Amino acid sequence: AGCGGGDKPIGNAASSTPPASTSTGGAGSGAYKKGGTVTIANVGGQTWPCQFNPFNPSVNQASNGFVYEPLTFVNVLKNGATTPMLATAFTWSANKDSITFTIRDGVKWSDGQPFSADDVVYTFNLMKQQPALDLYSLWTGAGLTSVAASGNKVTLKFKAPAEPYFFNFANQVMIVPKHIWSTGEAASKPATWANAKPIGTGPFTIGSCSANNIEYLANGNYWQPGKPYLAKVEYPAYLDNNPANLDLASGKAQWGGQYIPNIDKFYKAKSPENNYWFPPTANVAIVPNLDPSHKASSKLAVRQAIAYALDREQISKIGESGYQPAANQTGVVTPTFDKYFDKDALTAAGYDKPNQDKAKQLLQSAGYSSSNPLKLSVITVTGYTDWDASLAVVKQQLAAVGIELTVQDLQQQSFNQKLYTGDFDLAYYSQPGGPTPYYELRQLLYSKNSAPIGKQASSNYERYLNPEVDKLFDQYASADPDTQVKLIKQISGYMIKDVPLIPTTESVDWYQYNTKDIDGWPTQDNPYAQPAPYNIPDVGQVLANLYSKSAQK
Amino acid sequence: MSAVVAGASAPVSSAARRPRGGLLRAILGNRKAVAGASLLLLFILLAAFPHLFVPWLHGDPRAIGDVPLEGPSGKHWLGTTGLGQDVYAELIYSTRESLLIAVGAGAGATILSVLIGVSAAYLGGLADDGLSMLTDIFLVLPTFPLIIVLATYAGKGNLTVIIIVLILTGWSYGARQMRAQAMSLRNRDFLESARVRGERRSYIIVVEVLPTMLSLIVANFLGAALYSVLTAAGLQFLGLGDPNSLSWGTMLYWAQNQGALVNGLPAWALSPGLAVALLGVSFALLNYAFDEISNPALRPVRRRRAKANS
Amino acid sequence: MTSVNVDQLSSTDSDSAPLLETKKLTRHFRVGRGLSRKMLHAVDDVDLTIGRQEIVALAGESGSGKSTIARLLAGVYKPTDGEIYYQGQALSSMRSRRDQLAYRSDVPMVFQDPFSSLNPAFRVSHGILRSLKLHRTDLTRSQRYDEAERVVEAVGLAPAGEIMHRYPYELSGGQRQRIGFAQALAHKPKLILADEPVSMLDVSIRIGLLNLMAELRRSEGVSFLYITHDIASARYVADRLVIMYAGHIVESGPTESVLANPKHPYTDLLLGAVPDPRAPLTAAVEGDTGEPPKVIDPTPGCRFRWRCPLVVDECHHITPTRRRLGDNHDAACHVAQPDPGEENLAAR
Amino acid sequence: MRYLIRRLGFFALTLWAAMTLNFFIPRMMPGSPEQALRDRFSKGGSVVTPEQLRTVLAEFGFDPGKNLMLQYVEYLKSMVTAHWGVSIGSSLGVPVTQLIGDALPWTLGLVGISTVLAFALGTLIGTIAGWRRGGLIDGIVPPVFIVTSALPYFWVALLLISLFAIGNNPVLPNDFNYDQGLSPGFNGEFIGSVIKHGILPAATILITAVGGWILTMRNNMVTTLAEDYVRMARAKGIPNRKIMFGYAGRNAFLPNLSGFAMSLGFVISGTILVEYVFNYPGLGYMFYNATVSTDYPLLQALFLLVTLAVLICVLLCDFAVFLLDPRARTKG
Amino acid sequence: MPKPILEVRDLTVEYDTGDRPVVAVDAVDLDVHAGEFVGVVGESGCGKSTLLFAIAQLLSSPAAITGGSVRFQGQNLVAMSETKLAALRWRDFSVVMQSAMNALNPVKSIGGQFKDAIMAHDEPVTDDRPAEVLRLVGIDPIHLKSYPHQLSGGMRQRAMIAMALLFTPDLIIMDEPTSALDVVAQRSLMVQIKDLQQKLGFAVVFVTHDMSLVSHFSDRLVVMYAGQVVELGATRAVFDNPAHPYSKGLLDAFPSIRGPKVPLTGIPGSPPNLAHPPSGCRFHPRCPVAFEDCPKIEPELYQVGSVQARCLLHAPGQTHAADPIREATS
Ligand SMILES: Nc1ncnc2c1ncn2[C@@H]1O[C@H](COP(=O)(O)OP(=O)(O)OP(=O)(O)O)[C@@H](O)[C@H]1O
Ligand SMILES: Nc1ncnc2c1ncn2[C@@H]1O[C@H](COP(=O)(O)OP(=O)(O)OP(=O)(O)O)[C@@H](O)[C@H]1O
Ligand SMILES: [Mg+2]
Ligand SMILES: [Mg+2]
Ligand code: NI
Repeated sequence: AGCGGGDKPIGNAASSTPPASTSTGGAGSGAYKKGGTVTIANVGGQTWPCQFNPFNPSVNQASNGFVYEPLTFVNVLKNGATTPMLATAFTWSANKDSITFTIRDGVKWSDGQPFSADDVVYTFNLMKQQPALDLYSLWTGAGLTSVAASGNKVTLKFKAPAEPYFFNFANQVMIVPKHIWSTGEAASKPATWANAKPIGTGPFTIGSCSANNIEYLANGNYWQPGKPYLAKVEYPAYLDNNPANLDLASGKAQWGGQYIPNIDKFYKAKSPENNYWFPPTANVAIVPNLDPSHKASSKLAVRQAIAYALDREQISKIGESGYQPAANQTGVVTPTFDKYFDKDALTAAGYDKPNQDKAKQLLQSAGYSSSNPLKLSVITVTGYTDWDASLAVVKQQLAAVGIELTVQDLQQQSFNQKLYTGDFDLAYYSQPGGPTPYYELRQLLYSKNSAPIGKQASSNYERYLNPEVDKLFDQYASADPDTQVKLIKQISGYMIKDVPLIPTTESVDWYQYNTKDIDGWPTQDNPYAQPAPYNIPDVGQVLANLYSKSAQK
Repeated sequence: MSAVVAGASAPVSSAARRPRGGLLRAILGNRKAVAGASLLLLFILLAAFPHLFVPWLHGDPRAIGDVPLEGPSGKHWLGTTGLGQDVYAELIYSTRESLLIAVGAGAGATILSVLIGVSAAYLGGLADDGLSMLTDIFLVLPTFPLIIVLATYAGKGNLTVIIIVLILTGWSYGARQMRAQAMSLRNRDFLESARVRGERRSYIIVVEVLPTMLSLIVANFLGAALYSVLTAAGLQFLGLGDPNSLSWGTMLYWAQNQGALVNGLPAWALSPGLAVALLGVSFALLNYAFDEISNPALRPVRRRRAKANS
Repeated sequence: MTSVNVDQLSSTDSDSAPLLETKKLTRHFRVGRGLSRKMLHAVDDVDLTIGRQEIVALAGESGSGKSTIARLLAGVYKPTDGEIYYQGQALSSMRSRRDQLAYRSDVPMVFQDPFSSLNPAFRVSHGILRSLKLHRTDLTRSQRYDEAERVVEAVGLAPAGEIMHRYPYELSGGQRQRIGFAQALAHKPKLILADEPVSMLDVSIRIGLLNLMAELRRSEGVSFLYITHDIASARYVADRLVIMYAGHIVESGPTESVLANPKHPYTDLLLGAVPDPRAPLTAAVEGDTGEPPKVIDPTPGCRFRWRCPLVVDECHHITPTRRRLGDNHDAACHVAQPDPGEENLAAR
Repeated sequence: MRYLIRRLGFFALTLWAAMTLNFFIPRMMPGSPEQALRDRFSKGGSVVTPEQLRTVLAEFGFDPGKNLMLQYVEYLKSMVTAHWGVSIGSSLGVPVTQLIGDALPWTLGLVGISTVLAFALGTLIGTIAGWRRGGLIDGIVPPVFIVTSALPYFWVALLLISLFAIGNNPVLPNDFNYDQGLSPGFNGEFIGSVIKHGILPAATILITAVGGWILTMRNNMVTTLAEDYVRMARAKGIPNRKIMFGYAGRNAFLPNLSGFAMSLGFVISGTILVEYVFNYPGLGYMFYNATVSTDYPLLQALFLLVTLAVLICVLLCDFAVFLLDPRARTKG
Repeated sequence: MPKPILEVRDLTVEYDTGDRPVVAVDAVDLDVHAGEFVGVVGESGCGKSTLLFAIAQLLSSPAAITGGSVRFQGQNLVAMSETKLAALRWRDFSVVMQSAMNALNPVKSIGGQFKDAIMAHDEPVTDDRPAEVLRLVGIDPIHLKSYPHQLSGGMRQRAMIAMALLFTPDLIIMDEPTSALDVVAQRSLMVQIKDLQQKLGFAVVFVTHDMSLVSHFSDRLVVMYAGQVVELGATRAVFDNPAHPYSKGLLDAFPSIRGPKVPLTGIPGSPPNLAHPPSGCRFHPRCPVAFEDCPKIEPELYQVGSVQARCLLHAPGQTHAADPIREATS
């Protein structure tokens, strides 16, 4: 564990010190001299539009965390440990339907104006007035009823216990300055406003922006003393992986969020200062269609057979070159969420290692044989080549037990269409997770997230409908941390029993970093934030802590 | 497509001088034609009997091996892919699809060109105006994006779909040429002569007109086939084909995505492209050879003794 | 139709009717593109008669409409106006495919340009065999072939079997021209429309073909419309000579009579220009550049008036019509003098 | 003159028809802007309802519920008045004009210049090869370029990258249009950088495109050289150079010119791949991106642009032929 | 007699056809004197155009001069460099081509084509020289601005001739300049050429296959058959008393519009294939008076009275027959 950030579960009073800066520990705030530049190589697949509206998810990757900051930072890699940002502390009401933030004093917007609780209230109310801005459906889905300030306290009131939404409203909502957003185009059309010169509280401001490159400059007014250490951040617009990978390998760019094939040879071997770390955060799974209209995939025995037939280690090793670790049938991502992982249940069910005989046996029981082979097709997205590779392995493994798998590569749009409306046998798919397994599992398994075949489901695409599981999710919102762990384990049990999903590998944050000149990176030993440059708002944490070695001389 | 459909500029009368009985001899007498035809023949053999060229694989070029991303070696002549598959085997097995695309799309586009071009010229009047405009519209429509749109629309990957898409986007150039040539034929006396002889209109179009245009049709087919090979490879390279299919474009797509080049595996990254290029070369060679056969003026000349004229 | 039709007047009885007759045959072409309404008068008001077993030579300046007449007769062009009668029956009334085939069988055409009138994609036998197939349905396949060989030999191409197997590009212009001729001969026609059938032949071969025409007329009773620039050759074979100028027939009569006693000044000019090694050079045409007139939207008046040495006032306003000026010999000229015995006929 | 009016009429009619297709074709693609948006939103972890998606899109000027015919009419109006709207794809909210404005100069600079260069160079070499028929150049150049004209664009690009841009000491950059650290301006460093970054992609286009022009020009030249007027020019004692360019070359060039215009569409298509491989931020890549993200406004504008470019080029070449060839002038 | 301005000796031209070369001009000798009008006749394909182009050094591959010399004003053109030739061309000898439609550059105005010729030579000609020569051939100088396709066939031919007169050369080579024209136009043009020649005094080599055309205009006549000169002499002499059976045949195959109508016979057979010419006398397969030596011995040009003829009948010491015609009918 690092310093400062704390390993406390969500909900406890947060410490008031800002997150630590180095992996070596020891060095406190202001320990580093300023200067230096980091170049990010992360494929956005488009040129920069030079718009920095934090409410526009198509462009906010370049501003959130860099320029805008949330109230509290929630660290996914540390079981949701919180770090106070614009709020120094928060307190839940007893039944967790109301939360009060204490707003930090002495923070200034990058244009010099003081930051206050008014800005926070304005931000949340703006989202209420303009539903287009309410990206996390706080006012509609989460049941937010009011946001009010009194002094430096801001209270959010909800209709029902709302702890699961803390990650969204505290960590993902970026606070914008009222004095800018309440006038002109920003006020009249906040959703479409370009916001070319964003004013924020974050560690950096926009220096210059072109279609090719964004150059960030250190924010002189930043509230964390001494930070940021770096003077500049360069963020070129990479359209495709290959050039980005080349630039990372050559050291031209120091911070990557890339899938690099053969990374040890291509990247790591190029320089001892080239490092990578791929922390897993969610599952990649085969999503079977559970609707009875899909005869084979809705059969439990078939799903079980697949789950037994898969050699996940091999999928990980060959399909993902070992970068994505093998997943397990509980749906809990390890080692990130080890706390919630029920290894015994897994072993008891025999899912801890592949079992082809069992698979064959199950298939037979379901009425399939070599004369009546099981034919299935799986849809996947074109361009996700590692998935294609994994599926090639899956295909070979399933063939060994007598299942003929056809892989259908679909263009993203077609894939979504089929996935959302349930027009598939099997789909290969992954969703972003959250600070605990609850977030991912709830999206995947909660029946409210489903929809009848033909209608768009919001995230429960396999159409898993189990009132008992729903009940477990409902209990989670107001449960205490220990109960929460128990609840997750119970849900894992249903994963094993019903096999509503068949996790294969764990999706990871792609992250490469070069320590030749820049240091202060998050590492496995000091996972103070999700480390990939596309993780927002985590990117802000990292940026505030990076420093240039050469500038220290 | 590199803009060139050879024969585009060959004088119309060139069609008139095509030897028929001696076609084979003419091809054998032309160095370009011989080179092009032998290359094509090789590809046809590869496409028809790939297993003969990789006997040790027992017909499964896709078998996942255990030494991924390896350079060329005695065991894997061109190295292995990210899944440890043998690049050489994939290369050989991919011939079939590329050849099918070339021939299928080439033939389809040519048929469409002939149909539309000749009808426009022969029907004249409003029908001509309409068909010519249709041709022009397809000519100015941005081809590649259109292909992307069509390919995504039609449920990509499917070979037939790619072929249809290539036909749809590839016919217009040829139709323009066909129309021009058919126009110039329209009032040629041998057609009048056939009419005076008492032939029916349909007979004249099918029996008298089409064979006359054969040389242009062949040139057009070869040009369209070349275009199809290149465009299909491009599509697949962009990931708009079926990544699980065995074709050169798909191989390139994988090579690119698994960083073959940056990982120092140029054999993997370049050999499928080379195969595309060679197939293209065979079509281009045949195309230019046909030009020469039908228009003897274009044949290369042997160097003459000193004082000829220059 | 006034007095001017010289040959035996038309009768509706098909036996006594001339083989082929045209009345006021007219053909205009639109020139210029788009909305242009300009008309080129290629053939205007032509009355032409071809009798049985008759060789009619049609001569005249390049562009005067000779080929157009032949194409009208062959049905390649539709007349703008006027009518063609074949054995007394109007061509426009022949609608059924059978009638048309019958007419096409009787009246084939030899095209002027041998380079474009043979299909380059087929062996030269193609056209001959097709003709036989269409018009000599009684023949078997091998008979057709023998027949084709016969006609190819008849036009002086030997060895016929080998020549027939060639492609047009393997033949010289003269050889192609003869193939065209053979094609017309193939199915025993009644009238051959021969559009400059010997223009590309060397003098020596030309004579052979002319002799063949005479022979065919004699033995098989074939009539010819023989279009030519070579007046000497017309004299050699033709019974009657018709001279055209700018879309009009300006003179017509028995060949010898026209040559010996040309009535129209254009005929005079034309004859004077014919080179003849046996005759001394006549200096008749000094100053005439030989430029053909453009017949686009013509105004009334003689079309030769700008070049005519004898032009009178009348020529500028009134289009002359054909008048009988001698024995079966007539001309369209205001100033031409009739033969002594014909004055009464010429008077109007 | 009538000829010109006819051409203009054709121009307008074809443009309209092409624009109509350009409107309907993207809308026939699978998926919809809403779905694409939802997909992008959910990647950021947001959970939004379909109504919300629609509101967002409506905010950006796209109403998915609107009647298609109405949309079409509006589309035509907006295309003509150059109100191209804002992107609703991956650059959500960015004015299309800005997106295109950023990319267009680079595409024009790279693709435009190298295409025209390929054409000019090909024509020149073809002229010389045709003139010296049977000579050394003619013996080598056409066969070589038959091969290069059959090479796939992207393959040449990959080859060039592997030869010049990767390895231990790369000679030339493999991506972008200029060095990231530089800010655009008229200074030596920037321009030098632009040129350096342009060499490989331009070379790719040149290598693959020049061959076709060489070969057609050579063949036209050979046919033209057999014309009597060329012999006549020699008989007149006109110097060879002048005959080569002024007589034979000029006349052989005319059919090539219209071929060039006609093939422009193909050229533009091919460059998508070049831009893709070289990470060159031009229109080609944007096109690709707009297509896969169902970005109607951007797609429409790009379609319009390319259609217009090709049409105008066809028109210009027609006019050029019109000016250069007196025969065409009187035909009309 | 003064020295001829053009002396062609032993000129041989071959077409390279891949297998056997076609000898289109076979050891031709020819002299042309200043101010002389020499007609070259022969059936189509016998090598007339090739001969002309060989004289003017205008052959292009696959044709090439493989032997002999062309001396013009004493200089051998065959050995001359292209630059030196270029200077000589048009100034001292010019060429009028078979078809003016093709010989005029379709995309240049007539005036422009005049200007090109003027610019290529440093001849001191005035600016209105083109107008002057155009007027000379009866064309309004207004047509300097016209393009070839705007002129009629006759006018184009005239324009070509005008162009050839630009520098008043000593020799004009004409290749069937009238074959595309109407008889009337042809006649008028010929008269004009003859006129100009007499006025300006240049020599003309005039090619045609129309015997009758040269009969009135040429001073001397060359009859060619299968690449060879078969008869050579003063025009009148040849016409009055042809010495070669081929010339005789040509004249006999000629219907006339005057005089009595006589039955005519052509020359049977067809022109030889130059890639495989007949052995011995090339005319023997078609010759009505051929005898056993003809297929074996290649005749030379023998002097027969005032003319020369390539026929074994006239070989010195030949006793075979005295009267060819009688021989044919016996
Ligand atoms: N299809 C056509 N369209 C337009 N004009 C035509 C057409 N056919 C012929 N003409 C014109 O009609 C006139 C007569 O042409 P025609 O071919 O009948 O002349 P001709 O006497 O046969 O000439 P020639 O002796 O050169 O063959 C010419 O001015 C020609 O340009
Ligand atoms: N490119 C060529 N290749 C082979 N043979 C050729 C070629 N060009 C011409 N010939 C042959 O050379 C011979 C002479 O041709 P040339 O053009 O000189 O004849 P010509 O007497 O001018 O005929 P015409 O009167 O038809 O113009 C012909 O037999 C012809 O077949
Ligand atoms: Mg005619
Ligand atoms: Mg000639
Ligand atoms: Ni003899």
